[in-house]
Amino acid sequence: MSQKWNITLKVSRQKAGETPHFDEYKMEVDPDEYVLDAVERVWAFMDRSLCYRHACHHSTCGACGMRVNDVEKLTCITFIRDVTHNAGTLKVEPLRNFPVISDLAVDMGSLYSRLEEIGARSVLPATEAEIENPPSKWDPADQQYIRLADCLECGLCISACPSAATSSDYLGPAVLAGAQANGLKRNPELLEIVDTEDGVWRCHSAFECTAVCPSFVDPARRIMNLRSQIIKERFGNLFRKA
Amino acid sequence: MTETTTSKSISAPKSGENTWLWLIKILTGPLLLIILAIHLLVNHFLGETGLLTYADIIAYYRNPIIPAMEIVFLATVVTHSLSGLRGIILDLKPGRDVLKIIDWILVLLGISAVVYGTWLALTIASSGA
Amino acid sequence: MDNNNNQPTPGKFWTWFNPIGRQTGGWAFILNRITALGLLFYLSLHLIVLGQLAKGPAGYDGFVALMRNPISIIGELLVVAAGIIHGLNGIRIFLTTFGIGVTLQKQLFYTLMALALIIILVFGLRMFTAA
Amino acid sequence: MSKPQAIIVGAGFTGTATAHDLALRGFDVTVIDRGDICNGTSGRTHGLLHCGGRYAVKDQESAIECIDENILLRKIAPMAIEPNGGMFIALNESDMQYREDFISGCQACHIPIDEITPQQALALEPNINPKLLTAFLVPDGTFDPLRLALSFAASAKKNGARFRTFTEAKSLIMNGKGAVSGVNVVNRATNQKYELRADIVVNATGAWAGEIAEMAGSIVQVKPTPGVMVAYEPRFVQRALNRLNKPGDGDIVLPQRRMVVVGTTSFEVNELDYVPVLEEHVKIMLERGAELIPGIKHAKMRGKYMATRPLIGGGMGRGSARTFKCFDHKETDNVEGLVTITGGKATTLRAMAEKTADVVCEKLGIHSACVTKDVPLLSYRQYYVLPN
Repeated sequence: MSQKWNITLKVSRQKAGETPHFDEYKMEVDPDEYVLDAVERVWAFMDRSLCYRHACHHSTCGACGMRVNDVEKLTCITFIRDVTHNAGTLKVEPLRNFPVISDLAVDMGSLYSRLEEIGARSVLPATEAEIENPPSKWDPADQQYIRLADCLECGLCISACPSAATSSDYLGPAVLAGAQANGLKRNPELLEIVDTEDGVWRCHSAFECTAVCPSFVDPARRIMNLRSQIIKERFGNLFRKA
Repeated sequence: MTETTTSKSISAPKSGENTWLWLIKILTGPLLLIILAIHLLVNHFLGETGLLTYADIIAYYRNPIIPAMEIVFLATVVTHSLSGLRGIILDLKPGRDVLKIIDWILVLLGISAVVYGTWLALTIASSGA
Repeated sequence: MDNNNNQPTPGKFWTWFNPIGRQTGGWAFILNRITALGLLFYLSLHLIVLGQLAKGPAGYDGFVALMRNPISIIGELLVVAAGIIHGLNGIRIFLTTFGIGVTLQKQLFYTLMALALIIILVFGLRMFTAA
Repeated sequence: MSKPQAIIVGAGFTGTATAHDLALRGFDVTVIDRGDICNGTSGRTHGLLHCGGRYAVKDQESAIECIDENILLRKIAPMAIEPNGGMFIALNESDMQYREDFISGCQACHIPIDEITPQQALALEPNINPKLLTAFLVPDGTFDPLRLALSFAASAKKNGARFRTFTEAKSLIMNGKGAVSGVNVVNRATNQKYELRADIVVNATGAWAGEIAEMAGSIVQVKPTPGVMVAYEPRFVQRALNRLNKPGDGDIVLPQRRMVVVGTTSFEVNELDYVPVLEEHVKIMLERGAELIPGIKHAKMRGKYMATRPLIGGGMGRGSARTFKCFDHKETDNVEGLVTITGGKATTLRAMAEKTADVVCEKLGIHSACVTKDVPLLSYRQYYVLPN
């Protein structure tokens, strides 16, 4: 157990129809706790009116994305130690680019419905999972392994993306990454969805999505790869027609 | 207060900033970088002080490659910058009709800039002849 | 007042330029967009000014003489710097787009910007000494 | 007569699954929760889709529930499940002594198991403790807790159920004749207070079931028993890894996305709304986890958390049965209109819902059979896509 810290938690508050404002909560924390623990304690002991989303508390569900000191974080795995200091403040705001339900809780319906529309897979064969250090040789039995995809659908990338801030039509990093994982070869119908001004070409290489992604998806790399796939497809079609 | 956002179906392409338009933008980039380097070096490092006076420029334009290069430079820079501008405008989510008008304006702007520049380059080149 | 409840809107275009909370690639994006808009503005001015050339030596040399004060030179240097930054940053975008150096985009950005700084210094020296 | 109306308090596993079941049986269902879906115990579940092997010796009733539901869930909710099986490994003599009981227990519960040699086990899972003495392959699985619940919620929504999240039950409305006829709620997102009325109120608040029952003057004997879990990177194993022995602390390691989760411990608390993650329990997870997978000792910790199991009935901690119970408060405390479902495990959520819906239907004199066994669930994303 480490030395306790006294911090000020600045929480963005907003009930329906209100303008957001900050409420401050002074609290004692263990620096090795997570930001979500601090938020949860505000609700449990200090202010029962606080609304926020959370479920798994270990980075598999993607519910607890928030902006912590202006940077998108999955709060359940963000150590307080890494984002503030003793006697410091911790500013917690809802993700950007999603309608706020209340306080820190946002409605991610737009992300989920787009992921659904492009048919992003929530589970996929382990052999396709792009594991960083894959076993040198997949066991034949591995071919049948199904695993949950890396993308937690947490929306951090969409909150961080500068292009997504002004255009609600932009599909956004998570959706494009899902399309890339599906592959254009296997899903040719995706070509007309991603090869548009609201698709891959709306990305301006800010790489903010990859910088904030808590789960190894690396959306920027996937968007770049999707571009290559599209260019290949388009040139291929050109020659096929000719 | 848990109305779900109405599922907004993925919008159909407006007018396609698609592969081709985008390839034009990205491929003119490196081309520009090369011509811009020449342009800057010539303007600032040629001779003692670079090209500063009217006479310098006229003399420089006497070589027919130069006006040709400047015209290519202009056409490339106009293409790159206007397609870039269109990209920025698209970030602002213009409506389909507005975008159509913007497209026409951009095309007209681009053509007139290139025509004007070509006329200018040829005028300068011929005034030295 | 954020009356559209935190949703994307064209009115938030200023957030493009907000560096708070952004990381390397985001700064690159900001630089790229500012220099793009700056260069576009300069390009239009440049074309108009060069029109003076068609009017013969008097008009143009008069204008050039007008531009030989330090403030104008700083302005000109800013344009050159914008061009260099935008151009070198473009290399990063070009390469990563075609799948080269995607995982090294941060290092790529810092290297290119260091290069840009050197080139800008050389140009700056030249422009002030030529004056 | 219009549809019978039901309010379900709690949008965790039992709440969403009961909503799905009741909606299929023609109920007009409203689910309320003071937070979003799965904000309590359900969301933080370990995520083991039990095959029952863990309970096959001591608690065969639970074990049989598990294997039956395991097979069903794989079929109806494939989008939330990693169906990669599991492995029980023995590491010492005490484990080996448990072997016989395990085999006969699994046979009694019809759990298909397959004993393999340590070499075979290591070929399948190279990162497990190489000193293992024997191993069994079992049909375990792993699920994503939130997505499993959302799948039930989405399917319920499609059949007309409404979800009022961030809506807290403040009190139960009594009709003056000792019967519950609705819930006074407050929408925490708008601070709006209003009444919801229904023919039946289902208390699906798990570890918090006592608090809701108390609003009607009823008592539910539920013993909230938190346990600590710790996630480590990377994904050391592809299968759920169990210690071949009596259920104990830190004897399960689950793969989840790019990590493994070691769980769990067992302690008792009074304050339910915030339970601290005890450092000494985190240490136990590290030690016990490293026994199963030595690599964990130097692995990067990704998250530490806890969830509060709702244990029912007698017994202490590990001794209590892991089965579930549906209380008709008419029978227990003569309070009409209120049913409480609690206990159980995530794996048995559908069965818990079936049982609850059966009780509700019987109470309201509705003859309608459960069909959830055969209805594939919608994609969890449909929960957000479908209108409320």
